[in-house]
Amino acid sequence: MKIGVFICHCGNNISAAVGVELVARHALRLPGVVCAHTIHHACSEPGQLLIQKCIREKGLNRVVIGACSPRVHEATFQRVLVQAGLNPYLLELANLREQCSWVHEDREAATRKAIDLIDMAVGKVARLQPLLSSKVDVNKRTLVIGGGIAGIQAALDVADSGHEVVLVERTPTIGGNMARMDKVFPTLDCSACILTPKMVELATHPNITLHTYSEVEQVSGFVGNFKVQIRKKARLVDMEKCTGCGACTLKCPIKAPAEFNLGLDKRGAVYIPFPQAVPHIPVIDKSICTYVLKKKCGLCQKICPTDAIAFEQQDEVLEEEFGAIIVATGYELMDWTVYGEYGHGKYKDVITSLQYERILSASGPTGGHIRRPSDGKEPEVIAIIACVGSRDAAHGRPYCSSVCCMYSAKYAMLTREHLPNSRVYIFYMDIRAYSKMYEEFVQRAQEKYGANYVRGRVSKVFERNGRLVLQGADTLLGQPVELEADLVVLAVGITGTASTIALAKKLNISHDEYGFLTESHPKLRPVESSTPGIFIAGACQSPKDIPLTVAQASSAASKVLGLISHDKLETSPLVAEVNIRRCVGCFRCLDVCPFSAIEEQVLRDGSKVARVNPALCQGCGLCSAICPPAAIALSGFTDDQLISQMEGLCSQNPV
Amino acid sequence: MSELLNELKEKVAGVLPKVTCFIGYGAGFDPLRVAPVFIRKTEDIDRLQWNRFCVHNLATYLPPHKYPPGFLFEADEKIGILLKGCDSRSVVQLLQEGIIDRRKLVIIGLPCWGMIDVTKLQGRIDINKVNRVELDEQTIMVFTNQAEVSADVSELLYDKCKACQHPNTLIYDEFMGEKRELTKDIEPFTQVSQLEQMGLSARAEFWDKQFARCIRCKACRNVCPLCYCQNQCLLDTRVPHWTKERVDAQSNRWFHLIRAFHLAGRCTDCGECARVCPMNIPINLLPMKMNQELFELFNWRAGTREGEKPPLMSFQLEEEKIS
Amino acid sequence: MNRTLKLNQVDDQFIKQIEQNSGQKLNNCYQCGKCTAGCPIAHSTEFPPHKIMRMLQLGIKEPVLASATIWLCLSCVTCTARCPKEVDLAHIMDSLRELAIKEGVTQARKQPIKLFEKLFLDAIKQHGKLYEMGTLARFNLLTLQPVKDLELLWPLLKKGKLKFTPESINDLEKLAQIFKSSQS
Amino acid sequence: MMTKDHKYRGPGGNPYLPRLATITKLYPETPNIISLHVALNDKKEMAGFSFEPGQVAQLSLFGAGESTFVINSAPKQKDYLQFSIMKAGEVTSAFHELSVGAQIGLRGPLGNCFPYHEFGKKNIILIAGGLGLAPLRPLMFHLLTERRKYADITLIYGARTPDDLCYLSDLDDWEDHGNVKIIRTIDREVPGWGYKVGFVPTIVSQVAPAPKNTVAVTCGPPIMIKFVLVELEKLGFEPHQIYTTLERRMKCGLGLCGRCNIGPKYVCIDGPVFSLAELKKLPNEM
Amino acid sequence: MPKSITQDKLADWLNRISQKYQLWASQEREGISLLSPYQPEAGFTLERIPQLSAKGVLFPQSECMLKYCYKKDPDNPEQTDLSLEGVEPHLKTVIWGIPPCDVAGINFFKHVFTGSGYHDPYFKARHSECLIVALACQQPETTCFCTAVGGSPVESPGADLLLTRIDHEYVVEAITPKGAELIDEDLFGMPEEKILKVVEQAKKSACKSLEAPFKLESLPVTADKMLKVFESPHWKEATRACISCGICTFICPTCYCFNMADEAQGMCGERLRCWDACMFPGYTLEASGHNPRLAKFQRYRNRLSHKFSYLITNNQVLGCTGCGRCIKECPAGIDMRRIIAHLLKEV
Amino acid sequence: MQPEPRIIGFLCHWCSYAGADMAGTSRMKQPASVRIVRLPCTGRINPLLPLKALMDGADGVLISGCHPGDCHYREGNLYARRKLELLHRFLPFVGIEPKRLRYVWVSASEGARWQTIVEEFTQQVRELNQTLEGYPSEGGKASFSNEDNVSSSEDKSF
Repeated sequence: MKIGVFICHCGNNISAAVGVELVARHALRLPGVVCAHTIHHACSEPGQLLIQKCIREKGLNRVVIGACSPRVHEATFQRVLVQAGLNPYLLELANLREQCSWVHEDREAATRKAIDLIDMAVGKVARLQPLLSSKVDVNKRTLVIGGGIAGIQAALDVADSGHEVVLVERTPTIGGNMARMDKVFPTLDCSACILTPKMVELATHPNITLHTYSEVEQVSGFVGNFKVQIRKKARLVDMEKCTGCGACTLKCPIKAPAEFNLGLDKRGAVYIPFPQAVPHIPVIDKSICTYVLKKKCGLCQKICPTDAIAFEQQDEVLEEEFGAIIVATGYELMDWTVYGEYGHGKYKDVITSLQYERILSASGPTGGHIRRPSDGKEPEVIAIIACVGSRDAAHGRPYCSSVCCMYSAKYAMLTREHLPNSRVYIFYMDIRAYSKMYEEFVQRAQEKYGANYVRGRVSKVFERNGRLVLQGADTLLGQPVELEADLVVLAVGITGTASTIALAKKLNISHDEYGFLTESHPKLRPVESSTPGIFIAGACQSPKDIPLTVAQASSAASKVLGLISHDKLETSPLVAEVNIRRCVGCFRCLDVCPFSAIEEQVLRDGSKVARVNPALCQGCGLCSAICPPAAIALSGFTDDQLISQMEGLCSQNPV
Repeated sequence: MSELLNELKEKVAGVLPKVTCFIGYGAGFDPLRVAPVFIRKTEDIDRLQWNRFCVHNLATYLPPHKYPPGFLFEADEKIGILLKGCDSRSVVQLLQEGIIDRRKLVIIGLPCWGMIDVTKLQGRIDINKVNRVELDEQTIMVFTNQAEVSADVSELLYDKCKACQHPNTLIYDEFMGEKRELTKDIEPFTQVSQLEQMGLSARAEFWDKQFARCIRCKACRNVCPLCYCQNQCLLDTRVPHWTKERVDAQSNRWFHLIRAFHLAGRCTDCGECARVCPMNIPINLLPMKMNQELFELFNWRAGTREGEKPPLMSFQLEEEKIS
Repeated sequence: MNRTLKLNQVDDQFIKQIEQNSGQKLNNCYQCGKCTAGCPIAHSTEFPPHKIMRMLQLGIKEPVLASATIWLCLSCVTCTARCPKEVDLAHIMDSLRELAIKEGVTQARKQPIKLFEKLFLDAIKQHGKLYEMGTLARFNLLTLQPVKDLELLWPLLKKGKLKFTPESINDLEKLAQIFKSSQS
Repeated sequence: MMTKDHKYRGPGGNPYLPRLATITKLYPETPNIISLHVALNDKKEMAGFSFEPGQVAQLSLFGAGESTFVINSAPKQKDYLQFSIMKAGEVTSAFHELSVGAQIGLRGPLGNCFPYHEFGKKNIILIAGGLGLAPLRPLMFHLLTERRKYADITLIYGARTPDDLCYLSDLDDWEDHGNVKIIRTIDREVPGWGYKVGFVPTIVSQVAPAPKNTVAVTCGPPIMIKFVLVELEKLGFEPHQIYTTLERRMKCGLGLCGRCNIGPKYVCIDGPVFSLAELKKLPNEM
Repeated sequence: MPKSITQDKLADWLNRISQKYQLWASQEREGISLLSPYQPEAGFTLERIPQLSAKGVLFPQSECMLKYCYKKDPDNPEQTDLSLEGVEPHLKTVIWGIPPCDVAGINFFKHVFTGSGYHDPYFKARHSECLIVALACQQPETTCFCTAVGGSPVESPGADLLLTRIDHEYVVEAITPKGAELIDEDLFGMPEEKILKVVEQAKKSACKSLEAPFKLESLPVTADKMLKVFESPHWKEATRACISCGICTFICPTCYCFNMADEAQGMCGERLRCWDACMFPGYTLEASGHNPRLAKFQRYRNRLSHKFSYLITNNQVLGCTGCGRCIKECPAGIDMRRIIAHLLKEV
Repeated sequence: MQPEPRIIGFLCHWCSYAGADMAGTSRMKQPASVRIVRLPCTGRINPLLPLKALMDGADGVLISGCHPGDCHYREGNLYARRKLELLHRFLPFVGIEPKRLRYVWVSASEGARWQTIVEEFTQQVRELNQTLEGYPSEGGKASFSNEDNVSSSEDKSF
């Protein structure tokens, strides 16, 4: 063991408060220390060269540097070791600046502490072992899950940089919720006008493979090397042959509520979800098609000019490999029927915001004319109730859905444009219009479009004389109010989806209780999931409007590009390692590992022990803290090293 | 008692064809003691005993980790076992930890009225010279060549039995006799509270004295059904160097603290560690204190609810009782 | 006032009238309350200014016209000066007073306010500035409460805040012109 | 054979006390084996230190502990003793961290030795695996000093991979200058390996040395020894023709601490060298 | 000639001994009797056999064998010097009031640690300056079987003094001259003739009360027989309940296995020898992971074979004094008497 | 004057160690009492580590991690909280003053909070040291000193 100790003056940042010469002299008394020097600036070139010279000349095999925080220069000094031919993990830094000289005034006390810190570092460094980071190949393909605007944007960004992308969409078409929208705030431009070109671009992009009507079934592997099983559900329509003429959809005698229009109208058993759908190819709903169920009908098959109806088609499971995954599974509206007070689905004219989007949409069930569902009449008074399923702890939705304020204002404007004589009332709690041009948008709704904002939640909606009566309050006035309305639009809160939760389990990424995916760090790693190599974009992470969704999607794409720009990934060697001789197979480590990095391994004698997948391990050390026989150790922070570090403090001679 | 014993023998005779070995109690070296027996043949069933001395927690023989397959049982052996209420907690805990396989276990359960702590007779009579014992529900008469003494059974019960919370086997395939109802609520952690009436330094001194006696025979660890690390026990290793070789109060204390922390949330209060201690150190108090705190913090009692995650293996973002 | 307010029965006419008379968009008010926060009389009135605004937005007519607020308003214009949405609230108050007078919504209780206004304006007309002593004395006598506020007399005098004799501005001519033009 | 009166007395007559020694040279033998040259600090003691092939010594690294290693330098080598240490437990790992000049403790020589004086005029076949060559190395040196006394000498030496073979230069030397037939083998085929491939016992059966007028000495991992013994007996070797050295966990090296026994025999004082005939008399407790 | 001392004077006697010697006597602690350094205020007891045998006085559970110190000169940091210091204990000791089976244990140690092989200097130093006062055992416990292994409850060769209690009086026989020196005339009297007769009587009945659980033939035959039953399935059968703890070995008067380990404190430290137990699974575990005695029956077999065979072969001494502690304290109720008896019947 | 107490700090790398650095960067003066052991996460803390520190003679142990919910590893500190709370409650049972152990949450931006915590905790430990209250044992205190603590006393009982 040959330990070299280097104490940095850091100009006089350290030496002003710490007797660095004394500390260096003390270090020479410690076991294994063969040289100790002070350096003016250890991080400077001369400083680095001195350290390297000592390593070479004295044959040092461990290095302690007393300087600034390891958060500042650990990487610098690790490189110094590497350049001198030493393993970079044989280094221990003692923080003599941030945690000593800068915070202590009493020179003697600071020097004594510095000596202790060096004792501890020497204690620990003596137990350090060389560590080798392993390298894994990086697969350059990217999987994007979800074909809404987030998925589309992310896929295009990655594909545009020349990398291969596979996009998997659960429904028969891409477009997601944005495709349902009529106009979008804050500019009120047409959603379809900005979205459909992107959809087409995606479908025709040479680097993108699109799997609609498909689901991710199983995911294994780790960053750079994911293996994914994708189930392509049988459309029963041959995508090669079909020209998308839509003749079949017109002939189909079966009718079912149209998902795309949220049940506001019906579609056939063979249908194209909406006119701009991509791919523009029908799908047959196996659950209602009488041919599928009873082998009767088959009209579509008869009428199809290209013989594209393929009842014999089976689900197909693809096995693909990817280096990175972007999850962009979007959102749903929460189940508002828990609000019995709002009519429980009893009143046809109490509708959700997304339904209203369809009613407003020119391609929607009413052809863009505002007519209420019950009798098709134009409503005169339209009430919008905000925060239905948002900011409501009692219904388990304490968070803000963040877009309702904006689209409520949008509805007010669009409604007034469609029906200039209508009155629009918006029952709200607060207006959250924080982004660029948003506040102005809301103001415009009030000032230019005469939207009536009533601050207060509606307590009840009931029917009286054929009209819907809203019982509310005007908290600004401090008075209960009542409104008779013809159409009530609920600004229903946004929630994560059950299918996202199921997917999160497959991907082993974490999600919160509402079904939103959890980012790795709320501020600094907002698009990384908890699992390396898996990124998140859009409303599957939290309620989000379109601009933010697109921004996050591009951000996720850039993270992916950063990842796959490497041919090999170096995994940190500061990961847990199992000493299989000591492991007794209690698997407590497996239970607590937040990253599912631990698995069972069966030894030749049949006994089961734990094994760490170093590519998945993040090095938190929970496993080694819970392992009773200390069989699993976190490299760089083993019990042995920490004990030795503490003993360094407890057993050495004072000054 | 004798009725139960007969029922037990019948039950075991019924169970034996299904298992390769039945673990029960048999005669010990004197009338005050019993010893675990491993019944493999029908003719051995008569060796079984059931009396007020059957204190051993037989669950300790179950974890395959403790005894490598082939040395106590073969890997595929199905085992029958007699479990008292308190002992069954150990089995539940072992099942919870995934250490034993319920399918390879046939459990005979019964009600228990508490076991006699023969050391409580010491002082009234030399228990190492006893050659005859007469016992009924309430009274015990003990004879040596020179003396005899009679005592009230309820006074002689183990402390754990006096604080018994689970008089009936919690998990079983067959149950003998009628379940015993607890007549009143008993504070389960009395022994802990007694010690806590001392001041801080008095407590330190108390433990110093206790641990000074410890000879580190490791019987406390080895008898514990939850201590199944065996060879790999942290207390037997020098890398990492947690424990010191020297046997003195300081390092003995450390030895027992390590064990207590390894049992935190897992100890089922069977008290075997204290029972087997040849130096009469109340070692069970350390894990029992953990149990008390874990009960207060998380309403957790190890070995009473299979399938529930132990408190130190789980968390809440907002902890109800931790600020 | 605590009856449930029926939003459907909004007095559109009233809203239009006020908006026209004052030249203000009532919907521009977003109820931040800064008007009330700065209003010197807000503490002593049933409907502080922002609430008046809210009532106007909802077309609530009678209570507004009958409220003391519109009369107590000092026209100090702090509300207007500070409104982040540039609503000229003082102007709206004027319009409300006008409308109230026009519609005859003046209750007995409110008489002294009118009287006070008259006496106040008389003093200004006469001196070009306020003659506190004279105006107050006349007001108290005319409202048959001669000893009202008498306890304040000595402290105010001592501090030189009150003068027995009126002071006048220099160019009373011009003032007379202003009055004249405003009445025309 | 070594007699028991050749006892290690220790400083002050305390056989538990090591003599102080210095590491004079240190070099890697394989990726996890190092060889050390150790010289007693007392020059006189060093000069007077004599041992027989097969004997062991206890090396102390104070703070880490003491461990038993076979002395594998030539018995004639008087200025240092060589030991080879495989990284396995606490003590051996600590030894791997040492540098030249490090101070250690040494107790020895301990144990018995190979009965080479009974080997005269005989063919000698040495069979070793991995670091099992260490005990045979001093024996080989000794045999070569009196090469004419013995008939054919063959060494079958195997390891897992070419990297795990120890004392490579010695092997060449013995082959080139010592009139020793050397058969090298590794467990599994590796490109560029010009010698045999297969486990040592298999190679023994392939080479099939004739038992007549031959003694076999084998050392290596327990499992290798076990199967080599089987092979040798199959070839017709009598138990008294076969010698092996045993490894057991030892502490005191004096027959007192009581853990290295096989039946009534202690590996530390009655061994480590045993003939198969002796072993057969002992309870089967390998 | 035997002397006698009355019970009330024992404390005085002990106080006097403790002036000149380190005196070990039994003390009552937490319901067990423990041989401890004598402190007048703590008193003493002769009521029960001490929980642990007396071996710990001469062979302490942890004992410093040597101290070492690495020293560094800051001016020459690459050189580290080492100094060693052996620690040999020299202390005049009296062990007082132990039963003959424990004295037999010390005799056993003498054979093994200072016999024909290497001598143990630590034991030797302690033993050479140690006097033993034995107490005849008149009411053996249910686990006692000293007579079966060649001992006697009432005679104590190897002791320096032997006490026999008759009511409130203790008759003291000096076995060695050194022992006689412990008898201070003023505290002792001459026992009456009839008392001496009572002593004889009591001794006889004590011997009679002990039933031998097995009969041993000569030592070599025993050694041979035990070797022959090495492969008996009974070893496994009889030790199923064993929990592999160290109670039987630690409380045994003859178990002497030990471990040596260093404890460092900074640059200095000590080499300790601590009791070890062949019943621990890790006892023979090698660094390679190989364990020649992996199963508990193998360890138990080794322990009893050691006592009843190997020690006879190597040291001509039987490794059991019949104190019965291992039976009494076994957490699993294993009774070695039954096992020996069973095995001896197999051959 | 009594020497400054010696406190071992176990700090997670991501929040609290950065917070302590932050205090340094902002020159927030503190008593020179805490010697910090950097860990990746408080989840790495086996309760035996702080316990050993106390038994080996540290005057106090200060543990700090990310605020609950902010763990870099998602949940490490949440496990740690349970273990440390248990340790804290257990200490007095074996005669160790629980006030010698404190666990806190300090984020990377809370340099000032770290400073306050160090000041408070140091003061608390200073007060305990004055009475020598709740040391694990007398031997504990000594092992920090220069004394050659290698002992050979053998007052065992048998």
